[in-house]
Amino acid sequence: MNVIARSGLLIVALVVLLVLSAPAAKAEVGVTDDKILFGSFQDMSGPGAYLGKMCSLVLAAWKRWVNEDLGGIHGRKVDVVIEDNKYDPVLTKTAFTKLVDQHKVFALTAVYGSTPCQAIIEDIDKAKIPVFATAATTQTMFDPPRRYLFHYACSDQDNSIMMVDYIINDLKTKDPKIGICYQDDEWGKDALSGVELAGKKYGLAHTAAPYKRGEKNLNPQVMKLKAAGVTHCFFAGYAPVYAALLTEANKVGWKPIFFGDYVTVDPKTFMAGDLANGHFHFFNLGLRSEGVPGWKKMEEIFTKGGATEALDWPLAPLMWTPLLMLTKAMQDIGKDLTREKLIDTLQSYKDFDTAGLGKIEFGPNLRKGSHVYRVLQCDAAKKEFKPLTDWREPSLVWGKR
Amino acid sequence: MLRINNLEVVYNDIILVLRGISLEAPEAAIIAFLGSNGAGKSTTLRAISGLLPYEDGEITKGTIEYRGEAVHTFDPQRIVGLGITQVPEGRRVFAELTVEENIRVGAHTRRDGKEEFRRDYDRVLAYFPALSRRLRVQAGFVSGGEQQMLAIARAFMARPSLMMLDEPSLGLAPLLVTEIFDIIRKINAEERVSVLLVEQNALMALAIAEYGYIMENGKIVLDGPSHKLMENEDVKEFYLGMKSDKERKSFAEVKHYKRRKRWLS
Amino acid sequence: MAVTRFCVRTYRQDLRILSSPAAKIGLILFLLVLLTLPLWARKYLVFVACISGVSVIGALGLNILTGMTGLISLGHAAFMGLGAYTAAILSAKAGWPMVPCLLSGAVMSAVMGAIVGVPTLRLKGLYLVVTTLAFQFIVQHVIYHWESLTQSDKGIKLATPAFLGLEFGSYDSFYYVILFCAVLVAVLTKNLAMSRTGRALVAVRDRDIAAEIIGVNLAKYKILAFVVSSFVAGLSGALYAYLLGLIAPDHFTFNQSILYVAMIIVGGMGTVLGSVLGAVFMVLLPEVISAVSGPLASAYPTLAPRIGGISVVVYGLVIILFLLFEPEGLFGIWIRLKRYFKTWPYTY
Amino acid sequence: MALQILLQLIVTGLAWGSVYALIALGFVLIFKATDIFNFAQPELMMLGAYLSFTLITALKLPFLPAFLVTLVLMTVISSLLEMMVIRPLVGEPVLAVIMVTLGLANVIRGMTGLIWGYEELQFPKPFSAQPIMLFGAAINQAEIFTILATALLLVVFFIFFKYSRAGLSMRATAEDTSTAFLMGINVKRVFTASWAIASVVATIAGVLLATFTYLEPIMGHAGLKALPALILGGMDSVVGAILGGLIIGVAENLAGFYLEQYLGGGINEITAYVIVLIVMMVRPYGLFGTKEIERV
Repeated sequence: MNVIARSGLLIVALVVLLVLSAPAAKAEVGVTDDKILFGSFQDMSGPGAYLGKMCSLVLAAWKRWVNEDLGGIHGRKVDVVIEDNKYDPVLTKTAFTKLVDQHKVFALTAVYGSTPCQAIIEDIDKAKIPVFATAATTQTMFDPPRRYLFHYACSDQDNSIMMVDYIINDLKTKDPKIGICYQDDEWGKDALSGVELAGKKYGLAHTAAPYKRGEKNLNPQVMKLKAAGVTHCFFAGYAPVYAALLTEANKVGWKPIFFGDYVTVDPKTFMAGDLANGHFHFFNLGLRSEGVPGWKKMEEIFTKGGATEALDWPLAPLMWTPLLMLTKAMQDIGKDLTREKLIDTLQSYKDFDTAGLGKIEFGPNLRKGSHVYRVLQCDAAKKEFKPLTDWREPSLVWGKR
Repeated sequence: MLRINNLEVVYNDIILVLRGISLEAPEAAIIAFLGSNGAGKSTTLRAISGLLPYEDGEITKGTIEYRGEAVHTFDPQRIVGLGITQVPEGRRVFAELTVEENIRVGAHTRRDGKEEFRRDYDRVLAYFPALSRRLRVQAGFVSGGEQQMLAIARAFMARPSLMMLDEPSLGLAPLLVTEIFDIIRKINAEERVSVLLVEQNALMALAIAEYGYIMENGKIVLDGPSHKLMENEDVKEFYLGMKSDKERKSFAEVKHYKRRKRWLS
Repeated sequence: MAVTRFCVRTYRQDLRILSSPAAKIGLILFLLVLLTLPLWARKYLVFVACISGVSVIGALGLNILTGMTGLISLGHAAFMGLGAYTAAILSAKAGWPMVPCLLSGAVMSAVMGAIVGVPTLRLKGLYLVVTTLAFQFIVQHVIYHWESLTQSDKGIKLATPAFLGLEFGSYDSFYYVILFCAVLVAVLTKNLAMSRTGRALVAVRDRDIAAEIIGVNLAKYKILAFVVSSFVAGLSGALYAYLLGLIAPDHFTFNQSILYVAMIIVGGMGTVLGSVLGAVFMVLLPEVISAVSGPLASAYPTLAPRIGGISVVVYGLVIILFLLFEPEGLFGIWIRLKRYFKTWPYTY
Repeated sequence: MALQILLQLIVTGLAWGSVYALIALGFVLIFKATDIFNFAQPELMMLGAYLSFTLITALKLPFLPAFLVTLVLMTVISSLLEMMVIRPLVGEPVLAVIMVTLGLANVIRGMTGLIWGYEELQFPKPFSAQPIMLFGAAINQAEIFTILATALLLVVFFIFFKYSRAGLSMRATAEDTSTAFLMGINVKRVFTASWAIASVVATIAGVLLATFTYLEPIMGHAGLKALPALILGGMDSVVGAILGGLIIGVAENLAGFYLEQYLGGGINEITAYVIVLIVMMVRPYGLFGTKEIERV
């Protein structure tokens, strides 16, 4: 037995040596005559593994689409190296170093997670490597703007300002009691700051009930909001927790109007059953149920690429739209593809045509990709979200708050 | 009843602890098993109880027969079931169980019903009246003598036909030792239980035993009826602490003894 | 089976750090490789070496507490966190240079170690384990919520480390700082293990009441173990902070604490070499797993969602199999290999 | 109103505390018999919940039969684990065994992710979702069942350990394995049995937890609260584990409501540990644990 263990260890040691010494020298970083190499880190076994799975599927579908349907980009095929970061900041740093230094990728794409992205924000600047785009929710991703770091996700600050706008202007509620239940991290604090900003504008107070990531028992939070008599409650966090919030609120007989942020636009919200019905959500993407051409095309490409599962995920365009833009940019640049050119091209697009998938736009000093949102209403019976309004901006426009 | 033939035991694949010993315990007899520290007495008992496989020990040669059946490959619980129990060295009562629970654990292998259990339970308390006053006390908090009594009582509850006691006098006051040895003799006489008594207190042991074995360095060096052993000069000198000319023994003489011991075996 | 050392004839021999000329030559060669590493290795390898170095220091620290003194701690990452945050705050807010930052990180952690050590004097076994666990979670909570000081999730960005006018901003250069500290800590730990204090600590581990009876001042040595261990942990944490350049609460979680325990167990409890081997092994293990799973995931993207699970399973299995077949850890293997070659061609 | 809030917080706290109590109970059962601290206990809980989920959704079994089949499956799985992984390590240092159970936890968690994916899954609700009012506090039926199951198990195990032959032999084995051998106790069987029983308790905890939350491969994190519960009660006390669980459950719910504004969000997450620290200063062997009787 010990012989097995010992020889096993020997093999492990050999593999380490082989892996670490394998040459990966390339003349130009990430771009060769026949290949453009992208990198991505995904959580494959940690708390964000569900997202990791979706992103890997989307990336696989994209790769197949570019290489086979489009026949590559100017004669080059794209390839994606994925590292597992387990949603852990240190492993992300390791993964980043590995992608940049060992795999020598051209750019990073389709990454997410506030804590992991935060850990490498400095390294991105140092390595001068484009990251297009992060779906992290933290504001530091786009404020202050960094040349190489693009952000495409909802801002919860926008969302929560829009909530107050909607309560006052559309629902025309007199004297609403505003509450917010949020995951106690940068993401949730972003939402909280929105409620504070809007509260200042409209002269409203609010009750805040943070919960820790991973917490499932929301009883204290619900009791706090209920005791304060909250009538309109914003939620920033994951959909299953939102469902738990709805269930707990129903249990103790507290029946406010809920507003979920864009992450709650997810089938998991229906875990709460009828309780989710009629509540509002904010969203920056086109919906599959609308049957827009953008989604039709996604359906076609994803089905061919074996990523049908990702189609049930309303947030899929959050990963897909930047990939479309990236493809277009690389096509427009031509044979002479460099990182700097890529960035200049990406930020030059005005009104990029997503065929109904939602707006995406950057500028020389603007790294925040989404600016307009719609208010959706949840229909629990059909398990659908329906747009109630047209695309709109929060009353306090970002950059001028 | 119990017969050990040429038993050899190795620990950890290298340490030879028993170098081929043979001994015999007849029905309803008290056998004394003497020897200094590390001679291999406890190992012999552990081998009989079937504990060796759990302690990295192994029987490499020889057999242990109980009523004509080879038992040295049996699991400990099967050996207890056959009627061989051991009172381990240092008593080893279950300190966190009450005295009563300790006694109940002793009857673990019994499957003969509540009444039988009750009868033995009363009987054992009759042997050890001291215990009946402390039934609800955690065994860890009773005195050393009481713990020894408890350990014997516990072993008795398995209804043994052979009871092996490993140094029951260890760490006890002389008066208590006498008391415990009396009870052992009583149990032997009244219940017709064979007793294999491992002792360093050779005088006491030989006083109640019919036959004795003396062990040194993993070998039986001398055996015989107790009265004969007690008269043996070497035994007197080295185990009973008596020397005819009342002189202190010197190291040189010990060496001398060892030389003769080789000749003896 | 206990690992037995080779025969020594004099105390002098026993006290020697290197037991044979062969060991000396081996060590010199090894040091040479270590010293020249950034010259020939790629940046990623240097980075992994840096992480290994920090882990080695951390593991050595835990080894003093758990391996030598037998006080099991699941709060080691918290001590590292204390060191890291002290260094980071002093560096970022007070603008202190590197060396004072590193030292005050270590001292801060040592002070907390003393404070934690006192109440744990009465605790044994798993009660102590869970109490250190409690410390871990409380420190995590405080780091997370003392926003004015720690900036919570945003993390603290450290100034570029510099010493005597030299900058250690890159992995290549900071590697030497880590190497220096790691060797220093290893030698000091080895020394400690062989000193009177070290023997007292081992006595406490093996049988603390007996140790007290023979005159070992239990309270003193237990607290000493906590202090020394957390000092080293704090140093390792501070180095970690400088290495990463930015630290956030998630760097010092319960999982990290477990990782360190795994390091000293896999390496072989209570030995300096074991801690070093264990730390390097546990850092490289995920590298090996991802070296296999990474290309697989890239080649078969539909398999990717499954690969994460597999890597977790493999990680767990390696630990289980290791302990099933080699409870003495890497150190045990090392000793056996050494003995094998020393006595070759005779087996005994 | 204030009183009603307090009552509501206590009632919900009891329900969550029951889950912690059941996980802690699993820890105690294995620890009592084998002196091994099984860090994979929360993962066994999760595995039980996932297995019964599969039986209900994939094989379309009704809740109760599915639950019973799960109990049988879990008994088999945990017995096998004990025999293959843990038994060879009996007698090795505590820390090595702890580490192995941590490795085991990794393996089970990884397997769960591999088989069922990382998505949160909704457990088919066997109980009506309509809450019940209890002295003015609302409580879910699933929560009531959790509290009742915990109370029932408490009584069952108390009787089992105090009066049954098997229970007594488990306690004896826990204390002194080699003497237990001499009593004719089948020690191996006791070890296996303790794992089997602990897995049954874990499954009950897992299924109940899943009925009022949802399934995910990290649901074992609830086990991190069971640890302080366990230590609070005393490692080797069944009653202690359960009371410890309930105390932690209630205390953290109260802290989450009353102390959050002073000490920050997530204070309920560490309440358990703060309580443990305080209790450990006063009673280093828990509220109900036995002080080790130590002789040199």
